[in-house]
Amino acid sequence: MIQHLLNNKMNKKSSGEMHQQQLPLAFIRGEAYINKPQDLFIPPDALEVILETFEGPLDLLLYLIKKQKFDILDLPIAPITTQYMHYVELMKNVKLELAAEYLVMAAILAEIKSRLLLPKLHIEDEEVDPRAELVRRLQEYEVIKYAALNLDKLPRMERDFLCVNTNLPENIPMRANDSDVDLMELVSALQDVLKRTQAYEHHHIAKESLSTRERMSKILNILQQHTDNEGFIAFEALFEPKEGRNGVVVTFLALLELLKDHLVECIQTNGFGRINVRAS
Amino acid sequence: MTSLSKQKLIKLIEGAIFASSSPLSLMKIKQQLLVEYTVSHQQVLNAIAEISLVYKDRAINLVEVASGYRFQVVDSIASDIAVLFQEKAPKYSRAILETLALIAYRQPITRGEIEDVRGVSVSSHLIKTLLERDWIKEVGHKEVPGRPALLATTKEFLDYFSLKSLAQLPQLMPLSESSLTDIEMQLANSESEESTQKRETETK
Amino acid sequence: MTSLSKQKLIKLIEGAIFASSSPLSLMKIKQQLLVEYTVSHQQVLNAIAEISLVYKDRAINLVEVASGYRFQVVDSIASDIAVLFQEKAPKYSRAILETLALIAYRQPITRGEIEDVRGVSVSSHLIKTLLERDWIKEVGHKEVPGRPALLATTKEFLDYFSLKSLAQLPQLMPLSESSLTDIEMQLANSESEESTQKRETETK
Repeated sequence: MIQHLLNNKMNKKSSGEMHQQQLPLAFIRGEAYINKPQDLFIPPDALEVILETFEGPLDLLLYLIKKQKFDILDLPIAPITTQYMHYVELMKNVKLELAAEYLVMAAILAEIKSRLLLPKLHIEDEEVDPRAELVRRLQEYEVIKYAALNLDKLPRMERDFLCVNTNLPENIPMRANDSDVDLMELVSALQDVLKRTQAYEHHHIAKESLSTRERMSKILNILQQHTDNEGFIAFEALFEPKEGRNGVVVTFLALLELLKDHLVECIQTNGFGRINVRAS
Repeated sequence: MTSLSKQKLIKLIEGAIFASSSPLSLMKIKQQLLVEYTVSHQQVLNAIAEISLVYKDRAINLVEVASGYRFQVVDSIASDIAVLFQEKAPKYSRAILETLALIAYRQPITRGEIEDVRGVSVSSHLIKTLLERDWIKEVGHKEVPGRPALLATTKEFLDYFSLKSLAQLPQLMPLSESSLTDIEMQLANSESEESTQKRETETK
Repeated sequence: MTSLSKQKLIKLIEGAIFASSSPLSLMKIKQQLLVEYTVSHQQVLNAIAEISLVYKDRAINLVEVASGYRFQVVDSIASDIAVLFQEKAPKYSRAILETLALIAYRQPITRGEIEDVRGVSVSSHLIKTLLERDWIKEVGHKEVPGRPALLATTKEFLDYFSLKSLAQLPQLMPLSESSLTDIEMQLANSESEESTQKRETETK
C-alpha cells in the first residue's frame, strides 16, 4: 500500500527534473571518476578519490539525489547494504574513521527502508517519518555546504586584496612597556624562597640588619663614583652627621662588613693620621 | 589637555592607521592616540571622512572593517601587484570552509554540533588551525555532559574577509532553493495521506 | 606589450610600494610589476617623483632607502604614533621576582649567593632584564675567586615602589629563624655597647 503510494509520488516527481538540472554542480571535482553511480555503488578503485571529493556521507547522498536522481523515498535496500559492506571492508585499509561514517549512513538508510516496509499499523502516533529526519539533515547540510562555497567567494585578504604596510621611521624608539610588579609580590616571592630554603639553611643565617646592607650598597656606590685621588675618599666623608648616632653606627657596621668581605680597603699612612677608604 | 589643529588631527589619525599592522579602532584612536588632546568624537569622525576622501582616487583606499580602519590597495590593481609577491594565498579545504561557515552562521556552536550537521567527525587539527588563524575562539562551555567548548568567530575573521559585522555575511540559501524541496513536499503529502488513511483504519 | 597611461602607471607603482612589506626596488618595479608593459626608465622615475610630491605634506612620505622605495610615517608625528604600539609586557616570572626580592633584601649580593639561596641557577638574561629595567645595578665586586659582581637595588627601584628608602620595604611575615627581622629593633640593638657583641654573633 505504502509502496504503491510512493511509486505514485515518484512518477509525479519527474516534473522536478528541470529544476534539478539547473542546480550548480561545479563543486564536484571528482565527477569524472564516478561513472554513473545509479545507486550508492562506488567503483572500488575510485574509493579514495571519492573520500577526497565528498565531505562525507551526507555530501555523497546529496550528490546522488541531485545528479543521479537517487530516490531516498524508495531505497533499493539490499544492493546498498551489500555495496556499503563491501566499501567498509575496503575503507578499513584506507581511512577507518571515514568508513565508520559511511557505514552509519548505510545503517540509517537500511533502517528507513525497514521501517517503511513494516505494516502501517505498527507505526505509532508520535513517530516521525524517518525519511523526514534524513531530509532535514540533508537540507541543513546543503545550506551549510553552499554557505561554505559563498564564504570562499568572499574577497579575502592575501588572495583578493592587499593591506597597506607602512613603517615608522627606524629611529623612533618603541616605548618599552614594562611589566607591572606589586610590592607585595616581591615580599611573597622572597618568602617563598625562604620557606624553600629554611629547612637546610636556617642554622647559617645570621641576623642581619637591612639598614646595614643598604648602607653597604650606598658606600660602594659612593666609592665607585669617586675616582679622584686614586679612588680614595676620607673615612669621615662617608658619615652623615645629620643622621645622628644610629646612622653613624649603621655606616660603621656597613664599613666593617665591607672590610670583612674585602670589598673596601682602609689605609692609614701614619698613626692617628687620616684614614682613607677605597673600593678594592 | 591641549587642542589640536584640524590638519594635525588628520595627520595623526592618518599616520596611525598607516603605521598600524591591524585595523585601527576608533577607541584606540581616541583613548590612546589622542589621549592627551581635547578632541570630540565628531571631530575624529570628520577627520576620518576627510582622509577617506583624499584617497578616494588613489592606489589605496581607506576601508572600515570589524575591528577598525585600514588602508587597502584598491581592487582594480591588486592582481597586478600580487605578481610581486611570490607567496600564493592559502587555499582552504572544504572541511575547513564548512566548519568555519557553521561557526560563523550558527555561533556559538560546539564541535559535536558541527559534526552532527556535517555528518563527519571534525578533527582537532582543523579546529586548531582555525584557532591559530585567530578566526575562531572559545566563548564558553555548553552545560551538557563533557562541557564542550562553544566556538564563535572573531573580529579577525571579519577583518580577513573585509566585513564590518556578521550581518554582512552572504545570505544563507533559502530553503525554497534547496534541491530537496520536492522530496520534502512529497513526504509532507504522503504523511497527510497516511494520516488520513490511518484515521480511516482507526475508525473502522 | 601594452602601453600604460601615466595615471595607471602611478597607481601601480604607488600601490606596489604600499603593499610591499620591504622597500621596493626599481628593478623589481621594472622587471616584475611592469614586465608586461612598455614603460621607459625615465617614465618610472617621473612617476615616483610625482608620487613623492603627492605625499610631501601628508602623514607619510615616500623615502628611498638602500634597497628601494617605501612609505614611512613622517618624523614629526612618529613619536605620537609610537604610543599605539606599546605591547603589553608579560608578567615577570617567579624567578625574576625572587631574584629581585633577594637583591632588595640582601644587597649587596652576588649572583652566586642568589643561586645558593634559591637553589637554582639564575640566568644572565634574568639579571639583564633587571639591569635594563634600571632596578638593579652592580655596585662592586666581591673579592672571592672570579670577583663576582655585587648587585644592589637602585633609586629607580625605590621610586617605582614609592619607597623613600629600603627601610620602608615591607617586613616579612615572621618566619621561624628568618634572617630578616624588624629594622627598628636592629637599629635599637645597634646601640654602642651591644653593637660589638652583635658583630661577634654575626661574624660567627
